[in-house]
Amino acid sequence: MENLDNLYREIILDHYRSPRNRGELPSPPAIRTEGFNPLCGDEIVVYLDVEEGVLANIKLTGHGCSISQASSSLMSSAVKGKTIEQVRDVITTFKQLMTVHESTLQPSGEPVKVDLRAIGELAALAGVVKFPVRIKCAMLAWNTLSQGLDELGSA
Amino acid sequence: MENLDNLYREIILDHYRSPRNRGELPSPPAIRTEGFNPLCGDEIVVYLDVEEGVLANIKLTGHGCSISQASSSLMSSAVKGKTIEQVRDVITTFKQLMTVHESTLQPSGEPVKVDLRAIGELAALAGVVKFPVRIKCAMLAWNTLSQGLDELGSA
Amino acid sequence: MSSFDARRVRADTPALARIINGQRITYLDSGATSLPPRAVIEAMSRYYELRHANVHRSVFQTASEATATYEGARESVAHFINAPGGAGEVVFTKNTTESFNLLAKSWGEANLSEGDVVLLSEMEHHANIVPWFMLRERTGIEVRFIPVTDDFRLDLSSVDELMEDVKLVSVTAMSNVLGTINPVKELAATAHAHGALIAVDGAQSVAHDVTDVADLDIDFFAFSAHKMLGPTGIGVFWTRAEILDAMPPFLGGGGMIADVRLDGYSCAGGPTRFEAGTPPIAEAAGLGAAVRYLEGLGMANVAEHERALTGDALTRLGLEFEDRVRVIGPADTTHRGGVISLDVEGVHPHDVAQVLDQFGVCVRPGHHCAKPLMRRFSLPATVRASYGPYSLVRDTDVLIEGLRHAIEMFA
Amino acid sequence: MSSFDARRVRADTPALARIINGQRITYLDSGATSLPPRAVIEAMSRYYELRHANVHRSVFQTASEATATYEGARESVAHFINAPGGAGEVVFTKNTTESFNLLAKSWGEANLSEGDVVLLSEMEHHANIVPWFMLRERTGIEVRFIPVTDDFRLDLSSVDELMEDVKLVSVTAMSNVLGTINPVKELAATAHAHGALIAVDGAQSVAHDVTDVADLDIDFFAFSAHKMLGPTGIGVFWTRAEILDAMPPFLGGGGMIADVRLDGYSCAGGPTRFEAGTPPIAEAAGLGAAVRYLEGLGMANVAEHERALTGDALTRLGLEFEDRVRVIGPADTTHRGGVISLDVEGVHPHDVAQVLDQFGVCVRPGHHCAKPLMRRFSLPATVRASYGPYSLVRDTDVLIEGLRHAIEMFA
Ligand SMILES: Cc1ncc(COP(=O)(O)O)c(C=O)c1O
Ligand SMILES: Cc1ncc(COP(=O)(O)O)c(C=O)c1O
Repeated sequence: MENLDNLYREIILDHYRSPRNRGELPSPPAIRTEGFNPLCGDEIVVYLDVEEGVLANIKLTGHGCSISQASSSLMSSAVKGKTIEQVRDVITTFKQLMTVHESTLQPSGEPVKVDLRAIGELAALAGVVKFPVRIKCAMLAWNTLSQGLDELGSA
Repeated sequence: MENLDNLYREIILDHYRSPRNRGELPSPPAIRTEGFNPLCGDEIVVYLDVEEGVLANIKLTGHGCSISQASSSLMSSAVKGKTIEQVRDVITTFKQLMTVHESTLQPSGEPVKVDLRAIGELAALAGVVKFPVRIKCAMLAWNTLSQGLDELGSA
Repeated sequence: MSSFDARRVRADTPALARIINGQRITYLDSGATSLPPRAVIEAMSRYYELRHANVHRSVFQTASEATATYEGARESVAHFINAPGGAGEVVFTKNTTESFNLLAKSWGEANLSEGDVVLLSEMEHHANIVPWFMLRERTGIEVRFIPVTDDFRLDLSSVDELMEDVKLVSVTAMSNVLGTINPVKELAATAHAHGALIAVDGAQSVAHDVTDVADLDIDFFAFSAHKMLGPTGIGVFWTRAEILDAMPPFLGGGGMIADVRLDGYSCAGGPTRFEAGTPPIAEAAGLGAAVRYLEGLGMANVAEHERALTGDALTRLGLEFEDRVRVIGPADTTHRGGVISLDVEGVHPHDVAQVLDQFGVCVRPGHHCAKPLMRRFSLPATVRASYGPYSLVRDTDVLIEGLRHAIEMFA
Repeated sequence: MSSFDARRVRADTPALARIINGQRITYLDSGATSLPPRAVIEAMSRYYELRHANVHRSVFQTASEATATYEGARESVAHFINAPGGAGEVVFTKNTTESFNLLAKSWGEANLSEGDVVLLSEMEHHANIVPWFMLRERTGIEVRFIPVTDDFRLDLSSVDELMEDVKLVSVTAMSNVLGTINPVKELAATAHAHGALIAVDGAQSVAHDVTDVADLDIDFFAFSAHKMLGPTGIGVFWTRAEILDAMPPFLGGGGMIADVRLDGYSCAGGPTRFEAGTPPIAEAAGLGAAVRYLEGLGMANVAEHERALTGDALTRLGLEFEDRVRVIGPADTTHRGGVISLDVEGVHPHDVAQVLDQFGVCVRPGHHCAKPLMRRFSLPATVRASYGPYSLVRDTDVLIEGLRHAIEMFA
């Protein structure tokens, strides 16, 4: 069960049971972006309020497994109040965290070291990479956030 | 090579080299029927002159392997001058000859004994049944003849 | 149960010796794919080791043997489902899904037009939905659904209304989510009474009970070898000879033609018209062996065995978890097979399956390719456990232990 | 030839130990299907014995492994043909024939309309003819043929005329009857210069020489595992990602959808959009092993080995039989592979093959699914001998001995 405890760390279960930043924002002005994982049915909606280059507020709705829900809750805490540039950095770091071990499946990719201390609570999700099929659960919110920022850029 | 000699008996090679009743008949009045084996490309055309219930004349054209050619030549000799009823009997007997051993492949069919002495030269084709894929070569002319008689019946 | 012994089946099945996370595997995913016995695996290895050759069109020894193997499998399948017209009615496809596409594109496009209705049910697998939606786009047919009742059965209360303008009824013999076994024979009678034909999805039923297409009096039947202890890569499409003979070709290429000229082509007759290209020969050898193996077990015995397992599991799940675990499917074994979908309160199916994996338990979380049905019951997904002839009560024990652990973890 | 040793390949291939009519088998039918090495057979057995499960959509251990096996095969194939966009461009089908049907029905129906021309050649296999005839029936496109010269080459003398209104050129890399290797790279340049795309039938070429779809600069490529030491039941369709992404679905069902509702559906992206239903998972394991095996041999070594065999055979057939045996194909090994079609004077191909069978020689008599080509040369059939990486000069010895016997017998 050691592996399992590594996946379902207490922080993750806590964010799953009590998700942060849950809810909606009036859109517009908020940017509303939907994410969908057709394989497991997980759905997420991300609302972003951006003011003067800062992600002033973020809210999430949707449903899915503990990993996707906890990941979105952890994400919202990690990015709220940051500048868009900082948010993009966090996204990049998180994507690296999620690909470190995937590289054992796809031998082409170079493993990248991520400094776990630098990412705070997000580090709790590091155990997910040992469960390759769950990586996409963890990534759903982040991909949706990326997409929202892209829409913002092109708006 | 024993098996092979059993397949390519001297009579068969003789009928292959010097096919009997080769040629065409004016049609009408003759019945003209085409036979075709899509798998190996063998083709045959059978011309039948029927007068007062008797197969007065039969001619064949086409091309194919030694077995299909010899079988058609042997067939023409066996049925020429016979009444339609007698021709149908010969066809039935020949079909039985060709299914005796096929039954070892398809365990559902009951083997039927054919009296080899009663069928004359046709008995030379008995070796074909040991080569299941060649049975359809031997049968081509006969199936075409059957079809011709059916057309006659329905005309 | 006569000579049937699930432990013997288990001993015949190499994949059941696998150790997962330190524990013997508990395979409860036979509804997705089944684990083949050694006899099936060896039939294919032996084929490749001794007599591999392309079928038809050749005279050499191994080619004849390969052809006999391939055509022999057709005979075996015809016997297994009691095809009234024998082997000549059995078409080999790649899976159930292709069989339905063949039905929709060949028979459907030739026989259905705008205004005609194809009647499906809300519990169909996508394999028996999407091909009809695609046909609808091309021809303007209507696709209608038999509703599913709250107790997980087909709602046939207004069947006469449903049957209006229906040219084809196409339903599953057994739901791959609910376990519900549908009244196929009655539906066939209804369809025929309304001048419609009936197609049946046998993917879930064929490995778990006796199939008799003649007795059911149905018109089309589709299933996959991999769900009946056979290999991947081969499926079956069956229809009555007179229907098959009138169906236009589906895929074009070698083997399915009578002639090809620069200006056109003509088609071969029989099942080969629908088998373009080199067919799944080794897979047919495997399917033939699977059919023989299942006939050796006796399908009635298999059905009885799985019914007992299912009944036991339903009872114990109820006693153990009460309302914390809801069974999405009929509550007892009446007209119900060994597929048990679960909704665990407060634990997402993905997480349930993840925890169960730590116990070596293989179950499937998800929508099971039946999204309309999931919407009907407002569920994004379920966790599905499904039995096979090698399943034992011990498998249910481990399942229950794992579920207990999952519930505790997320409490 | 570095480390390549055909005798080692032979020792790896169990089916070559077979005794036929008292003699060791002489397998000269690799053009029809090839004999897999032990590594391929065992990859499939091991898959079924250890990790069989349905792919995608599950979290348990063996399902992840099955998925990794299946997707890993996609990676291997992408590497083997040097797909510029990697595994995401590789679609698994059931065989080359299905790949061409996919091309014609999905890409063709979406991109071609009345008046558009698809340019084939007279030496195409039915797999690359019949799907276009079927498309012609539905859309009114024109199907045009590049003629074949008397010395068995594509007649490109009036290529500009031929290219008029052409939207797609679809040709074989190597003829399965003549052995002719076509100038695919030049044809690709011509096609693109005329604003057309080019599809290539790699069924015969892929197991016998290096394939580099990026260097050839082609747009579509199709082949079958069973002709490259792999299993039956799986084929490949490759196209560039930007083309694939724009292609509408082909077969409908599970796996290829993003969502299904009672009123419609939406499709998944990538190769899975074209892989409806349970895919050939064990077959992908076998194909992956075949690719690794061939890469171990080195495709350039295989090509050199077979070229040597072919050159030797052409010379000796000429010396031995002079005009009694005519080679239907190029007379030397320039742009020519190891497929040798023979016309034996006075002996029907069926009879030649029958006599050869008594010597344990496996050759194929018939039209080889290339009837337009047979008509072009006024032949009902040929006897075809074809080499593989396990072939030896000894095989040619037995072939010649058998031919001598056949000629005597029918003299
Ligand atoms: C050139 C060519 N194309 C296509 C095919 C068809 O391959 P398959 O039968 O595997 O679909 C073949 C094999 O017979 C071939 O030789
Ligand atoms: C009821 C039902 N129909 C169809 C299918 C599709 O079978 P396959 O994936 O083998 O085509 C399945 C299996 O998932 C099924 O359970």
